Amino acid sequence: MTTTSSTSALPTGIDRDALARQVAADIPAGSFVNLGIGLPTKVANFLAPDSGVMLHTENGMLGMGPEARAEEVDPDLVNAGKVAVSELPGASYFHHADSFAMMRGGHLDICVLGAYQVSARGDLANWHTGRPDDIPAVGGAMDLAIGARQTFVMMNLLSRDGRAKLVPECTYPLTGLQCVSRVYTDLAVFLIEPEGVVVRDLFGIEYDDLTALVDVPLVDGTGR
Amino acid sequence: MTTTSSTSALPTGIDRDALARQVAADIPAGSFVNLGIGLPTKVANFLAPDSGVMLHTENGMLGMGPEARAEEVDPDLVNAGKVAVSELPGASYFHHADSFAMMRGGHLDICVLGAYQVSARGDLANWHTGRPDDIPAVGGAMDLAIGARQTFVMMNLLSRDGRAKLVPECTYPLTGLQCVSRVYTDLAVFLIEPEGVVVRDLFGIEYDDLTALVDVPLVDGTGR
Amino acid sequence: MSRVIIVDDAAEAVADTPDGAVVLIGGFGSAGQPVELIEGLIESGAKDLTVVSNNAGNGDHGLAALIREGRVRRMICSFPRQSDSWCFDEKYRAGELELELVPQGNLAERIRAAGAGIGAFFTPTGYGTPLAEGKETREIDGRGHVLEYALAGDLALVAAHRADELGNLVYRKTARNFGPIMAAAATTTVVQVDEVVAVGSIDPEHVVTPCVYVDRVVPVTRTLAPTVAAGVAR
Amino acid sequence: MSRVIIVDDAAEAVADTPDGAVVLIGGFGSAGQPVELIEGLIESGAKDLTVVSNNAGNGDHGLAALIREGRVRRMICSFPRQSDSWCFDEKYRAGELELELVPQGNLAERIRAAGAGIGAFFTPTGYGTPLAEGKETREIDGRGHVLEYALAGDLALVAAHRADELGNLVYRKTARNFGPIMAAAATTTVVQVDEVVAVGSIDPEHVVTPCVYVDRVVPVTRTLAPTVAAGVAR
Repeated sequence: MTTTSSTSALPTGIDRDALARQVAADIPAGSFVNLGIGLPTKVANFLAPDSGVMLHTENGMLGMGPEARAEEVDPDLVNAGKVAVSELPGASYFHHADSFAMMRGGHLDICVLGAYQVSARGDLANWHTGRPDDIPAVGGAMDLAIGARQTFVMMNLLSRDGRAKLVPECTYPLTGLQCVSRVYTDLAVFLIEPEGVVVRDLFGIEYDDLTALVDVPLVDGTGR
Repeated sequence: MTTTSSTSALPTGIDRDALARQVAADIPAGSFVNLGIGLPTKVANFLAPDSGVMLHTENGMLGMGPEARAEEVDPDLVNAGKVAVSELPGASYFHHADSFAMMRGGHLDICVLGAYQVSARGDLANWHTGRPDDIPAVGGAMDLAIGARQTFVMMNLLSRDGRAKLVPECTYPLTGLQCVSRVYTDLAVFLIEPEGVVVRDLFGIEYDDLTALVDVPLVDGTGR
Repeated sequence: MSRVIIVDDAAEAVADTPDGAVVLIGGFGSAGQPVELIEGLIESGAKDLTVVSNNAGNGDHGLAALIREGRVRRMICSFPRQSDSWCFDEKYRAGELELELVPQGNLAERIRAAGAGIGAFFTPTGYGTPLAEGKETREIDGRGHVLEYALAGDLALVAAHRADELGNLVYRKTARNFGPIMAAAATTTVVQVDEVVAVGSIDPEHVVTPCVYVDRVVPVTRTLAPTVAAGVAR
Repeated sequence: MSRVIIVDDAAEAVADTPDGAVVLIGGFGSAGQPVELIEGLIESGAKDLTVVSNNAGNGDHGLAALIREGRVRRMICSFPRQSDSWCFDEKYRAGELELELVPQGNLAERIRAAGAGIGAFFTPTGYGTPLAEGKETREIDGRGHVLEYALAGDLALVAAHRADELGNLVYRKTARNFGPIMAAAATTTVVQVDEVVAVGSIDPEHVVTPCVYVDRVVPVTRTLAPTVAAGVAR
């Protein structure tokens, strides 16, 4: 992969909270959703309390509530990131095989994951940098990526050195093939569709400037 | 298969209750046991109340009690034969996949089944006569036969027309290969062992008369 | 706002069943058989059905009636023949109904696999028997195994004991049987229950079927269960 | 007289663990990790262990201590690297410990398969990724699947909440995680619990692990759980 540093200053799009709000707004009421650790966790803060969205955590719970307040912390009740959480009415607990059956069997509507790279056909790389000195760890990423009916990715469009993370082919080790349906970034929302990668929303950037940043053929869907 | 009707009157061994008592006496205290429908069900009547033997029924229960008395009948609580039963303290319920996992995973110590035929190497035939006008039905027989750590068979040694049901090779459709470890019959108890078929007990018949009835090489273990 | 819908009328709950559907029907004999939903399915008029159920009906009600009405083209089950399976027996002997016989544990595991997103599995059950004929086999750890594929449904009809308003389910005793695995293995799952309770009334530790597997809940007053006959069949 | 044995001392309960054993250890991070049993295992002196656990230890207690003491030759897990996995990190980087990385759902399903007598299964998870390299694959219903084999243990160490005197178990909240499937997948299963109650005290509908899967029960007073750190890892 060659360095394709942009000639101008990097554009600034929406911030992480605004991005989480975008994702939350696209989750239909009553959906069953798994939010990956890191950035996707923020989405929970922007789900309307009456939306009836139920959160799944792969360590064996449906109906997960917000992070536990200090006095509520229970070492037996944690989320996938091992953070103490709470329980909502209507919750249920189950063992790990049942939890991943729920995921792999296609029963969750949406999962939201972070990513190192997403390819134009929806391949995902988010578990391993591939650097030889890194200790690899995959957790539930591969199960989540291929298990939910729709996999949304949340990430900054550009890496710290200014390269787009939406790529023709992933160069990082893959998490799953053709599994991502949407990519929410600070600069744009992309839909991975049979016709190609459709740009649905732009945040603080013009369409032509976006196409210059991304080495993937895009379809302008902003006017739809 | 040629008819090998015996020239003398058929011997009479022990009756069904006595046979059930024999099997019960060989079940170690604390065992987890599945009793097949029909004759094996009788074994429950001869288990000592303090033996701690726990009965499994494949329709999702461990800790099954005796048949329900009239006033106890609950349509939601039946055994594998669909007969109303009762629940003992320490019982548990689980769904069908978990119930057969328990069986197939080798967690039951003993299952006791009826049989049409058992072969000298422990093959079992007990689910289908193979007659073209019969409606085949297998139920849990194949899972039980191969699932328990030991499979005991209970049957009359001879069919109604006087042919031994312990055979060199089964002619009826098979239920499982090399799965039977013991055969309890009205005339003798047989152990299927690496060295061959060992006769452990005789009931109202001499060893030489038994060998004349059975077309399988036998090892006399009655004096052990 | 959960997506489960509480429907008062059993017929309405299954009215959209298309001809040719694969229908998973819970129950072990009469225990846990969703009789009222099956009667609704008869009312719906759906035909050419493939029915997956452990047995093939008892007496003249529920699954037996569905078969008697000629709606079932194919039965996938482990134990069709029972002392009171005369509706099935007649159709089968008349050649009006196909039968796929599956060992009970393989049937349960195939249904479980469909719900769990497992494409197929190697099981020792049935190896070397006529029910494994034509199937792929493999020796694993010195033991013969048969490859069995997942078995999914378009519709599952399940009888549970109690649902909360979100659709979380608990069952009663051995009526649990195929309910939890069938609820997870169908595109649409319709559950009849003895009662619907408020959200929060079921302890999260005690939920057997989480609400994600349930689409429609129908509260019913159970009709009298058929007499439990002794020593029938597995 | 059930065969379960109630043992007061954690070290005694695992004292017979041989060198080279495959040990399934429950827990997801600290939740459900049987810390007291692992400390007993350290006391036992057993070494060259293969440990199957979702993570590879947190802080300096329990599984982390077992690793630090050099007793683990091989880890089979999904997520070794965490902010507090320094014991593992050091041994791994020093080349003193092998790692087999398995996607979490495949890990759970392989353990479940061992307990359920399923030899192997085709799963879509991992297909086309480096973690499926060298494994048999097959397209089923248009989707790529990977063949994964059952993963059994010689010993399982599990933390449950409560046992009755027969060994029936219930768990608490997300501490349930790998407990039920590991209890079923090992030759010998040792369970630490917060309390032992009389037979009949647990409703048969609520039992999560039936007593048939449990060999030894050790009542423990839990040591203080490590601080729950925010945003560590999956």
